Amino acid sequence: MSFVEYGDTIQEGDTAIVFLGHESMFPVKVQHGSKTQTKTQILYSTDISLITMMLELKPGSIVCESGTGSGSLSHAIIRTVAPTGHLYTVEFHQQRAEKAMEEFREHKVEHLVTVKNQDVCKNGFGVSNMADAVFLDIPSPWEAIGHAKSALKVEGGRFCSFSPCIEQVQRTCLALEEHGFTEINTLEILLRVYNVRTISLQIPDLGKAAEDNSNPGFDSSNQANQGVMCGSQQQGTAQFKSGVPLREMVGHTGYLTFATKSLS
Amino acid sequence: MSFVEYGDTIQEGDTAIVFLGHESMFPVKVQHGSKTQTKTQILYSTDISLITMMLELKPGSIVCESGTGSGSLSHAIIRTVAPTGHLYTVEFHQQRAEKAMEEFREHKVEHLVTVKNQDVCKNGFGVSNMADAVFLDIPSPWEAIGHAKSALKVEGGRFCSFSPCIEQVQRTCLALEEHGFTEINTLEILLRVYNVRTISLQIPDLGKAAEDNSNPGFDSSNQANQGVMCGSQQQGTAQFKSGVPLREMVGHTGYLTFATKSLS
Amino acid sequence: MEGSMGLGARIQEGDCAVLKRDEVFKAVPILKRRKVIFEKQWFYLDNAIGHIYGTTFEVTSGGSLQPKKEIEEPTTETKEAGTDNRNIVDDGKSQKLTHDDIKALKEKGIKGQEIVQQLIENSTTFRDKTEFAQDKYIKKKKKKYEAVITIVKPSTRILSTMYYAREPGKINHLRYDTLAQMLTLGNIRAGNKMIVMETCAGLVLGAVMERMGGYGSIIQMYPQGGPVRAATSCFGFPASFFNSLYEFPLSKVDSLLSRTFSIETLPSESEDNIPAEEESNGSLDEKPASIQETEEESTTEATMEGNQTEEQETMDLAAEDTENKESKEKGNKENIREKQRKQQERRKKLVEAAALLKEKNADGLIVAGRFHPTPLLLSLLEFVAPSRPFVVYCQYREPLLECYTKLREKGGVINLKLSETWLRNYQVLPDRSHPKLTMSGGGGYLLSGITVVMDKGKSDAGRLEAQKTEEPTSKKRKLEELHS
Amino acid sequence: MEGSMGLGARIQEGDCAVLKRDEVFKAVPILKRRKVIFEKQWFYLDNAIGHIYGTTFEVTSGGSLQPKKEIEEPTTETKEAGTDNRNIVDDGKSQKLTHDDIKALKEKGIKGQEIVQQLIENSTTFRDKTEFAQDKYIKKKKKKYEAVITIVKPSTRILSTMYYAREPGKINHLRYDTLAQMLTLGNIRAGNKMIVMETCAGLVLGAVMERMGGYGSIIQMYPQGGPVRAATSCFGFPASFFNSLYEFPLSKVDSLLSRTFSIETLPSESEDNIPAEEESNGSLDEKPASIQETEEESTTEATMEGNQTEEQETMDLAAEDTENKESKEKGNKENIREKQRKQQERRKKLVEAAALLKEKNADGLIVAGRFHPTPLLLSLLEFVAPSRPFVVYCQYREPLLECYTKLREKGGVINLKLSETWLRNYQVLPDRSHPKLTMSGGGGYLLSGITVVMDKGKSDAGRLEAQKTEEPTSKKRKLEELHS
Repeated sequence: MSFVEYGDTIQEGDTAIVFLGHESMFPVKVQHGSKTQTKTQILYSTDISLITMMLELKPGSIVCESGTGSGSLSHAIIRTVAPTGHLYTVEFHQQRAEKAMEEFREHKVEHLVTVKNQDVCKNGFGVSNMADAVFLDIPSPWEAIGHAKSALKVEGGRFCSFSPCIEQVQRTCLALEEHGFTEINTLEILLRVYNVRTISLQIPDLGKAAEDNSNPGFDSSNQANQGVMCGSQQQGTAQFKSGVPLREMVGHTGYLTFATKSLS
Repeated sequence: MSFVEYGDTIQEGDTAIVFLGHESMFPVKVQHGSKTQTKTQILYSTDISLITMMLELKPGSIVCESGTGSGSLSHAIIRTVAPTGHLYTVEFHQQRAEKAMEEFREHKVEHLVTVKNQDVCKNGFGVSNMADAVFLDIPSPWEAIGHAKSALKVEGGRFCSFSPCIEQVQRTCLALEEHGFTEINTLEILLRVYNVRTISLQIPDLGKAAEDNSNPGFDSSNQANQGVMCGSQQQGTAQFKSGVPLREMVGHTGYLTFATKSLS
Repeated sequence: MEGSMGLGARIQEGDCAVLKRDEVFKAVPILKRRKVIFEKQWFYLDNAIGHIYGTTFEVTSGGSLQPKKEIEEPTTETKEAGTDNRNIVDDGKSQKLTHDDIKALKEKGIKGQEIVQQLIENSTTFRDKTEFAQDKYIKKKKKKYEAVITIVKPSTRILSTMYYAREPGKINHLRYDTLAQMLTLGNIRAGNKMIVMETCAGLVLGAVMERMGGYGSIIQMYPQGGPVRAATSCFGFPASFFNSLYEFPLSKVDSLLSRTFSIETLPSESEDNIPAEEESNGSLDEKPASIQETEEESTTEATMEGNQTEEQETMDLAAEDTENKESKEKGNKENIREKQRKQQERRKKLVEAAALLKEKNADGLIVAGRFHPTPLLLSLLEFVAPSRPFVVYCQYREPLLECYTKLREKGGVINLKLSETWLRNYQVLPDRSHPKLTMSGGGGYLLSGITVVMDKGKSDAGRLEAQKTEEPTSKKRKLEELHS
Repeated sequence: MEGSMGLGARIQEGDCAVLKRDEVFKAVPILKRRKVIFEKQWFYLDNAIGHIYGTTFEVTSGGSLQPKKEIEEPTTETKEAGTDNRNIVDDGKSQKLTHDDIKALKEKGIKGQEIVQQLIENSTTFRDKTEFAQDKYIKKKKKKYEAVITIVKPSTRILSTMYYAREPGKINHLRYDTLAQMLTLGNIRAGNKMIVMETCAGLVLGAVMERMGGYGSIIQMYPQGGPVRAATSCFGFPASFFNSLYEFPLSKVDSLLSRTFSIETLPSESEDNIPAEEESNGSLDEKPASIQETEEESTTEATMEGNQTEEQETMDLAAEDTENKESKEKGNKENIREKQRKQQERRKKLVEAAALLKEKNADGLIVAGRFHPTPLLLSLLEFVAPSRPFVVYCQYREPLLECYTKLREKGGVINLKLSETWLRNYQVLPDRSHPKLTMSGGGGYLLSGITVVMDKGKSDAGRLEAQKTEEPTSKKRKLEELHS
């Protein structure tokens, strides 16, 4: 089963997702006689979703990316721009670049991607006036804005930089403005997951007297109302379904700075 | 009715809250023959709550504050430290300092507060080694850290700075560290209010056949389940109570940087 | 390559385009001799035709558009800044120009940029303001007096942002970042066979179509009244995209599932099942018949305006509006023949849609809109192959709690996840960066999951999911170390 | 002035204090010859007695505490930094010191600071790391090998942070910022007459007491099993604070409201109504009888440890635990007399509490805990004067939706508001500032409102509140201008 199309059965060499219960799954390569291995940390799917839409990626888009990193975004981009688009991805770290190339071959998407092992801040993306979109996830994105601009089509295109720290964002925004980018917009997106649980809350014993209406605190309609208490109510407890936030959530991944290269 | 204790009836000169419906109320001075006036923009109650607790304010606390601004935090502080504490508030803008003094007199809390019209960055708070807590809401808090430190008791105390911009926070944190403050902690708190509404959602017409179980998509238990649909269900709609977030909410007021002056 | 073609293109008559001013968008058809009102300015688009998408125009006298030259910053001589706002007393008398003065300037045909400059020179407090306050002042005045618009190509990004800002009610308050999650969670991509059930003005459908790029097939399920595609038409998709778009009425879902469905049961009611523009969409009825007539700007109108272009005719199976007008021009007989041909075509596509659904091998299901999601999910998931994603959007959390419970009871799904996203916009400016002062209170809720083969899934998945597992702490710790 | 007294004070035997290391807190009583385990270190507090609160100690050999001198930064010679992590391959062999080596160093009595220095010198990759990575390394190792603790005075800030971090289950996941909102929404201040009904280990009660500073009165409502005050006792309040603290059993609320309540109906069941330490608090039972014995550290134990101090005796009306122990020491006769005296006192206070409630003029109501809030609110609001605030905390949103609806139906309340707060912590460091990578998923929900005179309120308030008013946009616009 390829990364860019669905198949019906699990086959040798496929990467499958092993589902280990709620909130815990990981991809494994289906291979006879090999132990399953977990992958390295990846960019969050929540961010990837927003990046993909805000960069206006679709089948046929030409995209430049740096760094390749674990390749999680690369794979998402390739899936989106297939079958007619292309990804140029630049990785500074040699081992990672090689690993990524290997993975692209393994996932049979090597025709959709070109990997370069170079420093994007110095050497750029190796393409010029070709890209519909540029994505940066590097320590000093502001040093690569010029290269991003020249990689984008003359008519313009979209830009995104992912940075964990606000200082990186500040420098990047300045550089974007200097290079004439417009629609400069910094966003942050966070995912809040709710566990769906059945909760029982105890009904307090206020010592309600047998003769109910002797209690001046309750008007007569009150008794009827208590019956409507959402969910079933049995033996001194009220039950209901609740969406309970996780105790801890991801509080920050990075800032996403988007911009448009305008027609100049 | 004083700002620091409850009274039973509305009296001439009182400040009352006029309630105009959900989410819309404002304080007015009760005065015969005068038109009601709205007050200036105030620091958010959500922030004030956190500031009060994290500064460990309580009856008897000695607090320094600058600037006084609209006096909204001043009033909250006074209410908390009464009847035995004191607030020293420093305001740079002369008009505002005078206005604040006037209000404190009007609200009969002038014995609990001292207002000074000076530049806190240059002249400090006018007290030394007396305060349990210092609060800053000024454009360049980092310039007043030294004064904050000397205003605090020798044994130590708590510090808070409220700043809208992250650059102010960065400089303030550096200055706090240079002056030996510990437990430096920057927080942000946002209030999310829910409207409680009764919502009706339409049940889609899937053309369910008369003989229900002929439909292979529904197992037999399904029919029963649909009856339990939370809330009442009538005539093709499902009704339920929902907590609906406001369409827009306050997205930022300021960063709160807390710190402790330790025993040195 | 559709993507690369999209950008360098020139603005052509009949295109679906988007007007942009600052962060405000409006979708319009490019038509000649048609007055457009946008952000309190009126103008004609005639002069825009032939320019490249992305061009910025200035509105000049008579409402004609002129490509704008480089934006000049106000001359620095006037930018003499004070150090703080101490001495500024706002008495409302700081501007020496009166309303009438400004009106006179405008009538003289003085351009917006010059008016702003004049305002600065006639402000008694401008020099005393801090640089920050000066910038703010200029920006505010510019916005008020300069009439500059950019014409851009539509996209999911632009249209979803536009709808959320201008007409959230029409898209059930589906925020753009939530839509972005849906597209990724639904694994929308070229070659898919997707089932879409939405009542979000066709925005979700359009987003799915854009992401599939004309490859694969889409079956749009629709309620009584027909599918709504007001927003879909704003995307300006090529005609070919509509060849593999099918419709199927919700009211026939149960009979299809119970195998009692046949095309023969439909004929008498085929009129009911005609796809049509949203009936509740008031703007259609209010639209003037003549395209020369000026149309009032309203915040409740962001849908593609004007009549359908040639290109879109094939998709627009029942633009009764258009047909009615045409019937006046054409002979009655011809009209009937045309109607029959269309009906035939419609029936053919319906049969194809039914056949596609019956295969029960769709690659995913997307549900969004005003209907209670539970019955939709329970039925429509039957058409989805195992190991495929589904996503349901609802503006409210409570129905999804119920939907979650019902799906869990029924089985055949794993990895059920109820979530929402928080979106924060930032102001990033030298020495004054902070989150924007207002933010969206909520973007709606999503329930997503993956289908599994029923007999296996029922027992295993149920058992596994029953374990209350929060995100493992060890994983997060690792993360913390990586980033901090 | 209580506030100013609190800070310069010296640590005394019998005090309630808090141990602090980095951001971790633990409440302990200051006792001699008692082994304390905190953050995997054990030590005795004997040497801390006499030092000023806020003093930082180092744990030295034999577990004795020594005031720590100025913290030295590692010598700068070793801080030779690489420019990026390009050449670092983590093979797990970069540290030349083995576990046994480190153990040997420790056994030699080498201090933590020196061990860290040794680790740096024996790391083959330290010099190649970036300065950022070096800092991280040092911090991590320091934390592991340096045993430094600070002893501070308890406060609502400290105790609410501690409980939320260590034992959120005991306080129904009430996050500290949510507690802060409750105190402000409830307008807690000196001189109030407050009704508090909580099952949050007494933390909410303690917070209210701190904020009232011993002025005014508090009636704590309690369910079967008696009021829980494990956290309250951690505040170390002076005895005088407890003079105006009253308890009243929930089970007598209805009879009090129906005026059928009398103290005579109580005697036979008075034992049931004895305030006691939380029954479900397992740590109490597990506690060793002898205070010399070492106690196991557990994350589920943050409550005030050890027996009650003299000062707290008056408050601790039924520390059965303590009484049992005492009974072994004292004669049986004496014990009975003591018991009778206490029972008498208890009954006297109960009568006073009933009288206070009957006045129906409380200044506010605070509800927090594991009970369904609706019946509590409907009954307890009867005791509150008009024009006073009330606040209800619940970990879940759904019961508050219902509570909101019921209160609205009943009337007598205005300004009902259902809310939650988001709390974000930031890392602020030169060139690497960002929100912390993990955040709390939720701090619980609050429903707040203001009581009004019933007959008036019913019609007016109901009508006004029925209007669906979101926050006015104009107000927010103004804000945006003010800040941006």
